[in-house]
Amino acid sequence: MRWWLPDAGSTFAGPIDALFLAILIITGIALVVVEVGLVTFVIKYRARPGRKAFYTHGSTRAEVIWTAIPAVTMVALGLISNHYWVLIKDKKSIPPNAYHVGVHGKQFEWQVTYPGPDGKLGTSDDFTVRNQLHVTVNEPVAVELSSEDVIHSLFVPEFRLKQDAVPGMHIIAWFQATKTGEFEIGCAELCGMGHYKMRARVFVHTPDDYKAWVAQQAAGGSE
Amino acid sequence: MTTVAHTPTEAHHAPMSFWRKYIFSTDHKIIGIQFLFVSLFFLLVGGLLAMQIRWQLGFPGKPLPGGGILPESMVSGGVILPEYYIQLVTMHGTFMVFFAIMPLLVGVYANFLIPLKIGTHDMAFPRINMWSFWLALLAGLIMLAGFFVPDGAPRAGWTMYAPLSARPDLSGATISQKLWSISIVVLGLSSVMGSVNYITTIINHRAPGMHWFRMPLSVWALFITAILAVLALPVLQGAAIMLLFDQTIGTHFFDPGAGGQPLLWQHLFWFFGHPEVYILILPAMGMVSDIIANGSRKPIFGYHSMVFAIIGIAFLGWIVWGHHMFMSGMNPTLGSTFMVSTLLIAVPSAIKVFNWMGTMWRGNLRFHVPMLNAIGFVSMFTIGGLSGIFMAATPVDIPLHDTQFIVAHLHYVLFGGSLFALFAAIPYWYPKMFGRMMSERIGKLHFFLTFIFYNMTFFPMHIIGMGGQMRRIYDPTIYDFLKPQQPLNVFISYSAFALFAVQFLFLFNFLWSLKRGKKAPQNPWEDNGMEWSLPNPAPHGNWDKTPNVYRGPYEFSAPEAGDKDYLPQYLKLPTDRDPVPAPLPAGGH
Amino acid sequence: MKGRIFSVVGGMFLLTVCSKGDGTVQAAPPAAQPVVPTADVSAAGGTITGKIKFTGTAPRNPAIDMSEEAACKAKYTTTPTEENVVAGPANALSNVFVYVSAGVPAGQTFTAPATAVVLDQSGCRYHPHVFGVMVGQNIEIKNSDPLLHNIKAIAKKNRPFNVSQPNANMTKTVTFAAPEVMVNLECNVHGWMHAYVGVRPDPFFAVSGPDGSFSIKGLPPGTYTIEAWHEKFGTQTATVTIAGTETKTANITFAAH
Amino acid sequence: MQTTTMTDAMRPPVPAEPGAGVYSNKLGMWVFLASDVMFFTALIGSYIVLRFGMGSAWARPGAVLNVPLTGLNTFLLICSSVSMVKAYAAIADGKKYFLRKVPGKTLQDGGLKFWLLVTIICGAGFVGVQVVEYIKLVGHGFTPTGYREGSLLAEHALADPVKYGAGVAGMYGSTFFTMTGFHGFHVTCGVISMLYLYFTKVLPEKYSPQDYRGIEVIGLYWHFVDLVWIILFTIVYLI
Repeated sequence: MRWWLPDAGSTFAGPIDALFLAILIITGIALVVVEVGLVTFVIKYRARPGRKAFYTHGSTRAEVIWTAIPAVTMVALGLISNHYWVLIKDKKSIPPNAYHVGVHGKQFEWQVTYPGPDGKLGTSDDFTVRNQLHVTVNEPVAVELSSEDVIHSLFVPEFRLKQDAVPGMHIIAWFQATKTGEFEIGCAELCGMGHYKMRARVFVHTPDDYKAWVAQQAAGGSE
Repeated sequence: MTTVAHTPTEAHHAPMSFWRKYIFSTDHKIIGIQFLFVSLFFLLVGGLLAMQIRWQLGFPGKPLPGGGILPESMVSGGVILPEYYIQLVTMHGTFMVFFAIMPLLVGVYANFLIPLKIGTHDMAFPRINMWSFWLALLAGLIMLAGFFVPDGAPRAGWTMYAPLSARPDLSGATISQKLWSISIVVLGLSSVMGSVNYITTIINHRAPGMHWFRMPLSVWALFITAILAVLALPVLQGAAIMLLFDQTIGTHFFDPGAGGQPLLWQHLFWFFGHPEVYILILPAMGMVSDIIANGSRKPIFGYHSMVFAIIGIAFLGWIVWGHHMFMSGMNPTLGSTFMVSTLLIAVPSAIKVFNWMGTMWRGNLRFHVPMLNAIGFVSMFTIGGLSGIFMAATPVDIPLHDTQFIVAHLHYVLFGGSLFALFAAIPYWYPKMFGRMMSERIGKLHFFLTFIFYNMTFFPMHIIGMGGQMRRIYDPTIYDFLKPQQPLNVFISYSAFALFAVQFLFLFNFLWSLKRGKKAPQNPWEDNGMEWSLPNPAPHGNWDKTPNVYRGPYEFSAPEAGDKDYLPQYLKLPTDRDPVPAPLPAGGH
Repeated sequence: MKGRIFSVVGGMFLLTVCSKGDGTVQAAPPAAQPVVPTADVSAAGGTITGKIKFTGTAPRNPAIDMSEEAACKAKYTTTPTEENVVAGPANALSNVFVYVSAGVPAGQTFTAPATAVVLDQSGCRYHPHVFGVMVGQNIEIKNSDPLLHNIKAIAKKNRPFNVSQPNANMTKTVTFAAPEVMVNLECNVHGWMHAYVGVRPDPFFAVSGPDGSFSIKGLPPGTYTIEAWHEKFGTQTATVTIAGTETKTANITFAAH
Repeated sequence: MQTTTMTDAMRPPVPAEPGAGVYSNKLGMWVFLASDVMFFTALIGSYIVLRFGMGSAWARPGAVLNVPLTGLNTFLLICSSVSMVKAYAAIADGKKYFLRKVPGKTLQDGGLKFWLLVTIICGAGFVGVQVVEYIKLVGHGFTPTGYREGSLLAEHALADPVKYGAGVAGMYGSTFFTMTGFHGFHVTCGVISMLYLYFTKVLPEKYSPQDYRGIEVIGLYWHFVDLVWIILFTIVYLI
């Protein structure tokens, strides 16, 4: 049973999880204040014979307080969030040394195109593998997303990576895996009856393993 | 230009036939009641669909009990098929949003309450009002027809993201996708007709003395809602028309193959869709405000700031639509802007929650069923509002977007919010509608069971969403990372079945009380609203003579009230002077 | 600490249900192509038989990486391949759909046989890979894999359909209403899965077997054009004249590009 | 001022708070027009986004569409707006009129009857020209899905792809027919409403300088439709 976010598998997980925790604490405090307040009032001010409610139309000071506190909190939260948002999603934040792979969504599979031995996409030594994204650990990877038919969304929970693949658009998402292993890819945007079955896998290799895998693929497949 | 003679209202018409009185009625109260029955029916339909969704998520691959009656195109050997599953999620969302919650809040209570609460005889345009109902019913029936055409219901989610929705070869549904578009165009027409009525009535038909800031918050909320609807629905209509053309005559507005833009649909849809979210919650907030003041026997805390919070939410609601599209490939800089505006919505929402608490503070709380549900609303809406902050903060939205976390969030707002408000509003104004009271005992039982099962159903969805379970997936168990939390899915499903079962208590209470409920006294809740100056149920035309309004709506426990703890708006104290009606506008200028 | 935060929820958590439990499907690797039950025709009449061959070297069938579907992979002892060109001994070509494209008197109608053609999805491949049916004849689509297959029919003259079978042993019966050579069937979940069905108004069609041979029976006397269709090599035609109940041979040779 | 007997629907039938300062029908029309503004905003906004999101340029103005004819049509619609103002003025202040005096009739009645008829004819004429335009365009091969294969325009587009926006003809057709079509639908609705008023209210002389709300409300709608057309004409035909 899992009660938290999935295990961290990329460099994004650190700030995102920390921000998640921070918001959980802030909202948790607000929730406790409201719910405890409600329960207290329900018990304390329940109708009893001979009591009469306190006749008041409100208090400007109270209004100012509970306008200002959420406003300040939200603006602060917005500023912090934006800092990480820009680092993760902004086009300028994609590391220049990132290794580019193409991911093409299609009802209902992910076609992953690798740059081949020359390290460049769009050349003749590219090769395409179905439903398998192989990357190197600790190396930034830029995923060039496209779609054949409808909107898909590339989702790797462990990497905190999610980006829609929109037909007619060329969108780049990047990540840097921090541990080797095999992770699952899902589709997070309803794309038809096989939406749930757009399951693919990411394989995070050590640099040597990755080279070996590329060499094997270039030699003609996975036999 | 002095006073104008009171023209006779329709109060003394000759008795009408059953058809004129209950079917083709132009009486705003009857239209409200018509909306109530129709939208409760669609609420039940939506609930039935939800149960099938929960069955599949809890027990994937197991035959649905009673699934044998469904055609083979939907189930195979009783097992829900993936293509039927996506029809279920699509139609559950569509029915609940467009044909259950929206008409329940706006269709029922804007129609029923506005003239009663502002002290007028009917809507400004009663016949347009009647058309608004019939068009809404027509739209609902067109939508429902989707289940009975070849290929079954629409399959692209209630948000109908193009190009999946636009191309039958990709979605697999040909006719019903078009029916969806047509139905939405008709519904938009109905909504605009209704809203023009509400806005005009509130601006021009308030009884003498009903100043803007003497209007109950329910009327304020319905007024602002109508403004949102009148401006938002046409945008959806325009989008739906373009979608319909894509589906039928071969245009390519949303199909990238010929230069169309899939994101254009999302922008148009959510430009409508976010105001729509507030259409679905503002009336609930307004009615809950009325009920909480009544139950607390205290004036609403910070009436003016409540009004400005409603206006603030409505205004901000127009500039946040992009927060539905953080992962869509939209320019990330736009994402930053939308994040800030979205986070700011927390401010007026917080003002409202704290003001409700302020109203209860030092009150003399009466726990009648409406009040219980209203308190339930406040506590559940708070969770829904707070969970929204997670997704408003863009980086945190990345793992949570389009997972069960958002499903939990929106159900906390729409079920915990809007539906609890309706469970408060329906029994509260039931005596005004039918002249009888709903059973308090069943009502309380229903509230407590609903509250428990509701939280058992929707709270764990947050955790499942954090674990990464995507929305609208047919079978989570094929994913290794989701398998560990499948027991929680099973738990949610059992809770959901219980939650659904409990709603039959409400249905029973509602229907049984129509004939067998206790006869209602004239002012059963000892409330201040104008509607309680009338007998229950109120006659056609409401008042014989337009009433005067002497004070604001929340004068509970006012010192002038003497030994009573309420002071109705219509009650003339010796110190009160009659308000002077405004001069009438001339025939032209 | 994660556990602590949600311990409240954990307390609520009472019910667990084990919802797993599909036995592994045993089915042996499909070695021989099941013979397609051709239309039921009277023994009377002539017969056209022949062998389908090809010249040149057959292209290699790409290997299928089934690692994502363990249940399918387990049905094979060697790496499964696609079935684009299935060659037999001496360049015999199987999976060729042979039918009479001209010569059957217009206006003559044939009733479709009552027996259904079974299309089995097993080991993430279609069995048979190529087959023919008559207009109105039932096709029983069966899923022998414990996982989702969808069957999308890409047809021009017939109403396209797209149905799915998420569980093992689900069946679905479909028919085609108009003659069409060929209707493509594909599974979008497993991009390598393709099947081709020839829909004919008469029973005069056959699919070449592993040795490349085919046989069309029950033809009344007349001159016929037969057409052979192969998914990679295109079509070839031959003309055959039948008199009486004789058996004529028509060998067809494709060229591998 | 002399008391006038007001019809039931003429004014808020009951005393009320100061509202918008106008009678409800007019207010309702304003609200409806606000709603209609949003409808056209959705269509026009989509047009702008789609057009400028295209890789290549639209067909040059005038290459496909008959600008002079539509310019004339625009003029017709503007004339109808002017005549609508005249009709309104004729009934509202009773000073402006056109027709000669008819014994026993007020001048205003004649003015209203005449000018509203002019408006109806201009409006119907506009729709008629639009229908003719559509038929001609489709005949040349301009359809909502682009240039029909083998048509005159398709040939032109092959010969001069830049002038005819060959690559983007589909979207050009889609947006053109959707926007102008829905505008035409609005004009048609307006003409039908005016005809209805003409036969039920204007000819039976139900309006007076004290009550001419139907004319004012339909006038608002008519001017709005006219305004939308001027925007559409500019962005669809001229740019």
